[in-house]
Amino acid sequence: MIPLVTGAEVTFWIVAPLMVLGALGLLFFRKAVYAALSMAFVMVNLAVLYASLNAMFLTFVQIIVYTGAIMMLFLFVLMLVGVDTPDSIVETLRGQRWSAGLAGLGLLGLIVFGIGGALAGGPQVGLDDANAVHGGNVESLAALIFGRYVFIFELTSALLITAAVGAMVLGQHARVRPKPTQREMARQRMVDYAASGLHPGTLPNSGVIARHNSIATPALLPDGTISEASVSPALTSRGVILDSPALSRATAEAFAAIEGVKAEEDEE
Amino acid sequence: MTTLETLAPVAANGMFTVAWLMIAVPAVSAAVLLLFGSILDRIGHWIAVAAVLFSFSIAACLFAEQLLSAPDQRAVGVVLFDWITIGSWKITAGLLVDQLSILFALLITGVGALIHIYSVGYMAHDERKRRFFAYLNLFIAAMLILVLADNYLVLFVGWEGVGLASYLLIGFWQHKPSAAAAAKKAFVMNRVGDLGLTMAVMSMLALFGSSAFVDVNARAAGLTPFWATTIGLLLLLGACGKSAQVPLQAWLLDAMEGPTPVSALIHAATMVTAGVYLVVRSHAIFETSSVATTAVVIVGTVTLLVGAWIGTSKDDIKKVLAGSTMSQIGYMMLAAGIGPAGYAFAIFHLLTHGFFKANMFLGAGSVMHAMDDDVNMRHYGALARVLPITSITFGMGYLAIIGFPGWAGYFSKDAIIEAAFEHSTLVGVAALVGAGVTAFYMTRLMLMTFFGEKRWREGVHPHESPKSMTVPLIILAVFSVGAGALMNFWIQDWLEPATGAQVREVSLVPGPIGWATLAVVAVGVALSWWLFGSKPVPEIAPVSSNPFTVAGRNDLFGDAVNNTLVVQPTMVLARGLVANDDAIIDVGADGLGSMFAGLSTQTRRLQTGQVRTYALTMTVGAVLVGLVFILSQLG
Amino acid sequence: MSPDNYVYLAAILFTIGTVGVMTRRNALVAFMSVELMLNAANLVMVAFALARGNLDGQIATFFVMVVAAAEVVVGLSIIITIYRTRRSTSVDAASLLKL
Amino acid sequence: MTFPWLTFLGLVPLVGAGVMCLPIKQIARGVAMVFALLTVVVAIGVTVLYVGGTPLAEKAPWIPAFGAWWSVGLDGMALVMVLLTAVLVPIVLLAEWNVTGTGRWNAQAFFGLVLVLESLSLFVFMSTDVLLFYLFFEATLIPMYFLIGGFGGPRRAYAAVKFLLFSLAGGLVMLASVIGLYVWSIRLTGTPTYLLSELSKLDLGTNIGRWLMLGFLIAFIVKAPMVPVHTWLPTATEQSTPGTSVLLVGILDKIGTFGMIRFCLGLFPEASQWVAPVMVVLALISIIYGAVAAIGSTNLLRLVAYTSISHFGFMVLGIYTFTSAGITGSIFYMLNHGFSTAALFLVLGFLITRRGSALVGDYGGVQKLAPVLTGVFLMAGLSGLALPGMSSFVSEFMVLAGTWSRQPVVGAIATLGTVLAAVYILLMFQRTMTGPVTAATAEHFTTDATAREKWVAAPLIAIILLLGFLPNIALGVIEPTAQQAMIQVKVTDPVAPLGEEAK
Repeated sequence: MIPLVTGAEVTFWIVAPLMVLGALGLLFFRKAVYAALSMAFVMVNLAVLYASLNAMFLTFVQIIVYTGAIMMLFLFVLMLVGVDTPDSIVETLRGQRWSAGLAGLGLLGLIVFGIGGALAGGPQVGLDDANAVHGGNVESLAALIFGRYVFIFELTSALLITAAVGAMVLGQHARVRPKPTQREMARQRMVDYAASGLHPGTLPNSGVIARHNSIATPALLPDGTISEASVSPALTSRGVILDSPALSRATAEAFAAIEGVKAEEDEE
Repeated sequence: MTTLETLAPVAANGMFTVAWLMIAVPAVSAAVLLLFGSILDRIGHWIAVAAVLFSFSIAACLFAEQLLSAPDQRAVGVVLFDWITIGSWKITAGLLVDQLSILFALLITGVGALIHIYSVGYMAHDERKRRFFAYLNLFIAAMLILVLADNYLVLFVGWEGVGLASYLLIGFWQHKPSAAAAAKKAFVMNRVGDLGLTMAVMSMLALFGSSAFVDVNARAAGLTPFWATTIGLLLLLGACGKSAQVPLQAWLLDAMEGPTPVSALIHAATMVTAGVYLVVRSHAIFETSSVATTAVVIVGTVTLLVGAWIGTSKDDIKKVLAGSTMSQIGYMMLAAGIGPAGYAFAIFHLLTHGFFKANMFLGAGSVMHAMDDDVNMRHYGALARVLPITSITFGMGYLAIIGFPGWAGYFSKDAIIEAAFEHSTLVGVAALVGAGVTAFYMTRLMLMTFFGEKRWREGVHPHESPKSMTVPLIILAVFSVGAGALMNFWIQDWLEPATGAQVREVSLVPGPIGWATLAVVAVGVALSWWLFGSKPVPEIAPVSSNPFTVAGRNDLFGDAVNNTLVVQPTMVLARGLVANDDAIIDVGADGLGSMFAGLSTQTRRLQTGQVRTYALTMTVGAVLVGLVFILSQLG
Repeated sequence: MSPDNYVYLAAILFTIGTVGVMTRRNALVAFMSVELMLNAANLVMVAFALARGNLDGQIATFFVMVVAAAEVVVGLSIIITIYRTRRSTSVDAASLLKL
Repeated sequence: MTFPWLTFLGLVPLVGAGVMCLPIKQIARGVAMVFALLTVVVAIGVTVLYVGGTPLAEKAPWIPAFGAWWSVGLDGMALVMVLLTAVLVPIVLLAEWNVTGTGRWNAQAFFGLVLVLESLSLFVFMSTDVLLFYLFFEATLIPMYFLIGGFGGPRRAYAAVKFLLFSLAGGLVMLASVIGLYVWSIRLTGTPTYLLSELSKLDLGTNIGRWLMLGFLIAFIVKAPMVPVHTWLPTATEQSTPGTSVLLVGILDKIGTFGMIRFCLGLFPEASQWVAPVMVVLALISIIYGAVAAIGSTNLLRLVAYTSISHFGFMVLGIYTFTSAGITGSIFYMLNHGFSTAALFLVLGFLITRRGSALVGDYGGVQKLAPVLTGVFLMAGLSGLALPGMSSFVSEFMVLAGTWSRQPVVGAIATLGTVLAAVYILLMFQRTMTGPVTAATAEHFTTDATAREKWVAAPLIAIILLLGFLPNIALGVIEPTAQQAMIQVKVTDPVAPLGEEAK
């Protein structure tokens, strides 16, 4: 007898490894953006699983709310706070990694052998009857949400409003001291200059003129070295600035060429 | 041992129902004087005098009524109110006006009234005069409670009350540190005596279920020898404290820091004799224990010698008299200890002593008044001429105390000496010697004060005291002369129902012991004349290496003994305990606290602030909890 | 098909989420790990809804999603606030919960 | 249902405390005084009802799962303690009329806290449910902690914490016993109960009874301070204001001896007899230790605290010698000690306010400049040394006589305490009040007692004298409680051996 293989099973065995891989990506990608993307991947796969589990409504909610809204919010915040340094490989807390792994394994064992073992078996009923009552999955869910769970549903609305208000309050940037006027800022600059020789003028522009049109191109100082102040520190920290020796080499070559011509002219 | 038929007191009627006014009026007067403040500054002392006179008149009326009634109707019980009712113990506040207590009441109010009047003159210039009279009234009230109480617990109220009054009056001049210290010393040593009385009363309650005199007297015969002796000794301890008997004698000499009328009233005539009253009142108990009576005799004998000894070597006129008081009370104790044969004489001597000693103290006060409050006899001399009334009245007292035939002391003291010889030759000889020594030091006092040459300090101009002082002196002098003869044939019969005393033959003609006493007294007087009358008295006490003199001047080292044995160890212990609290218990408690604080500091390190560590801890915790659940399911 | 496999898968995802919370220093990633744990729980509920023929599991999942949405909004606001004051999203930097 | 008088009585001061939270700084003290006096009136009303025989007990379910009831009631002992509390509070308020503190610790806060404390104390004494009692027992610590910690000397924070920790340590041990009672009431009867009336019927068995009793007893020993767990008291009184000390020593500490009679004797008679020899020895140690340490104290407030330790020794002695005189005397002692210590502490407060120091050495010759204060001080002191005529004499004598009738040797040792009492009181009086007027005294004692101070002292001294001469007023109320305790412990008074046959 060939065991009956259902569509759901096939889906599971395809999707499950992908989900685990995605989740592991969350663990191991050093850059937050990659982690977020792999997370989004996991969620989409989860939506697929929902679909195979006869939860059509949740499938779409998963894609729209989770993948579409929540994960995008994550990415958005990621951009806001700067996609700065990736996590360094060095763990600062001694023994945190292996003990976390150990604890994770313990937890896994506990769930699998404890809870999983206890739940295994039991009848396989299927949702057909339940869905049929109101003529479909969405209708049946609606009947429950607006029927038996309406009170909780209303409460969640309150929760969402509270969350929205809370986010606004937190996002509000309360100014603790009055905004400095231009005069004050100018004076402060002079004071800083007098004190520590800080350059009082505007920062130099980036070197977008000659060969590249990216703001990641640092400006060159007259001696051929690059000016650190000419590019955004965010770019610097992200490591996307163009290779400065390469830039300065071109200049050096240009100078050398000029020098060479001059020398030839002198010889002549 | 005679088993006593103690008569139950008859119920009060007529005048006796207001006997409580005798106590209440001075008490209220004292309260009024204290509470109403300076409004009464000008007339306060007359209120006090009036109150005491009122009490005296009531006492006199009661006495008259007793005299007129049949002998078995003379003891009257006055029930006032239920004081403490608890379980089977019912302690009633009641008065017992019987033959014994009425004599005391008369003495207290009579001598008290005289001394009040005397004080009006003596304290005329003291700015706190009103308070002084309030305290005196308080004393009168408390002393009357003491002698009129019909049970031991109420007696104890008066007992401590007079202690308080004594405390307040000894320390009346509180600005003098010595007076304050003396007052405290008196109170504390009295408390030691009170310890005995308290325990005696508690024993009575435990054994008899009552502390009333009637019940105690009726049931004392049933006591086991152990308890009879114990209660007797405890009562004796109480008596020793109050009457300044050895070994609790040390406070009386210091008590002379008080104003002189106080010394006269409290520390000579009335309060200090309360111990004798207690012993006589408790005769039923003492008669069941020969050990206790023997102890009383020993205490009395020792004290009469010690007091006399101290009297011989003091230069302070009041301290000589104080030593004399101790000595005379020793006689009374001795008499009380002898048993039924001596009770009446103890009381007899108590009364006569009350008169002549009060007389002499007041006379000493008059002398001090004249000498600008100088008490050193070496600064006196030849005062007889400038203080005629004082010197004559003092002389009457002097003759009375040395037992000059016909004078009061002659009757009472000789009777005691005779009774002592009947009891035991040794005690009799001691009493006889005491009489000689008494004559010696009293003669010395007379010679140094009133005769010889002037040794006055610069700027002292002696003058006779005002009328308010001399009149009481004269009255007391009269009693010093006549009281003995007046009561000699009467008092034994009178007291017989109350104390069960055996009536002895008394006569005016001295027996062999009487003659011997007179001879000893004469020797004492002559010796004193030879030492102090025939040659000038040095103005500064000569340094003496005579151990008798040194010991006498230092009160036989009583203070030193108390200090070494009691005061110093207590103070050391006190400091030790306070240090113990600070150094051991508190350090222990604080150490326990710091231990936990240290433990907390260590535990606090777990709180790293690292969210990820917390997460790890949570996870491990969750796993552990889950494991426990699973394992418990398996088990 | 029995829910066993789904439970095992959810367990793996949940554990990975837990380990992520414990090991990742970037607050955002740690937060995503929390979301992963939530999703793992959701998966179990949906799987059991099918197995038991009861829609309540799906309803619960729905509510979890709503709550997660609210939580994310607030959580991210907090992360932004922290970033604004400390110029960092590292959870190690915000170790102020100690004396 | 009849009017719940007892609950009402307890709530009156609590309402007052609530009013104290309002911003009424100007009239706060007056309002607090009105509430305190109102409590006195209600307490007197309750007394009248009690004496008249009206049943006052109230009972309403509180936590049925634990068998806990809101159950309040009065017996003689509770009644006198309630009266003591009600009377002392307005006197303390009057004495502390000018109390000052820093910041939020102003007079209004002080008065409010005192009223809270009064309410809680009243409920402690009235509770007839063990859990309810425990709740209020611990709750009293809170206002007292703030009263000590908020108002007083420089080391008041240390004193407050010390007080709190000692009391809490005792209280926690008691909690274990309270829980134990719950468990055993279920085991023995099937339903949990915390009602005293029902718990006293339980037969707990020897071992369990002893362990549970010890839990209660330890808490009460700490509370009543007995040597060696007494050191929190001198520290607390030294650092807190005299008014606080009065409430602490006069009322709160009485819960210790109160609890011994009501809970240790009432619930665990067998165990109480078992522990009696130890308690008697501890009491003797406390009597002597407290008295001797008082002699050695150089700080007036510490001195009075030590005298109280000695007095608490007497109370415990009276309880654990099991005679009706002893127990009655002990309860009466609680009442008298409240008044007499209050007088002593408050007069000391007046002195310290003037002199600015509590050290014995800083005084001297005060009587010359402030004779009225001196007089009041002397009266209070004499009450402290149990002079006959003062109420404390009656109680002390009854305790001693009761002890003597059972154990004469113990009685004799305890009587030594009376001599030491004379020493510490008179030594203190001598050193502070008498002697020549020192320069410092002359500088600080410019006024004698003010009218307010006289009004503080007058009622206290009047009560002390009244109860000294007519103690039967109180004894009649108290004695049934003592007899009840005797019956519960199953002992009878020793019969006077010569009492019956001679009649």
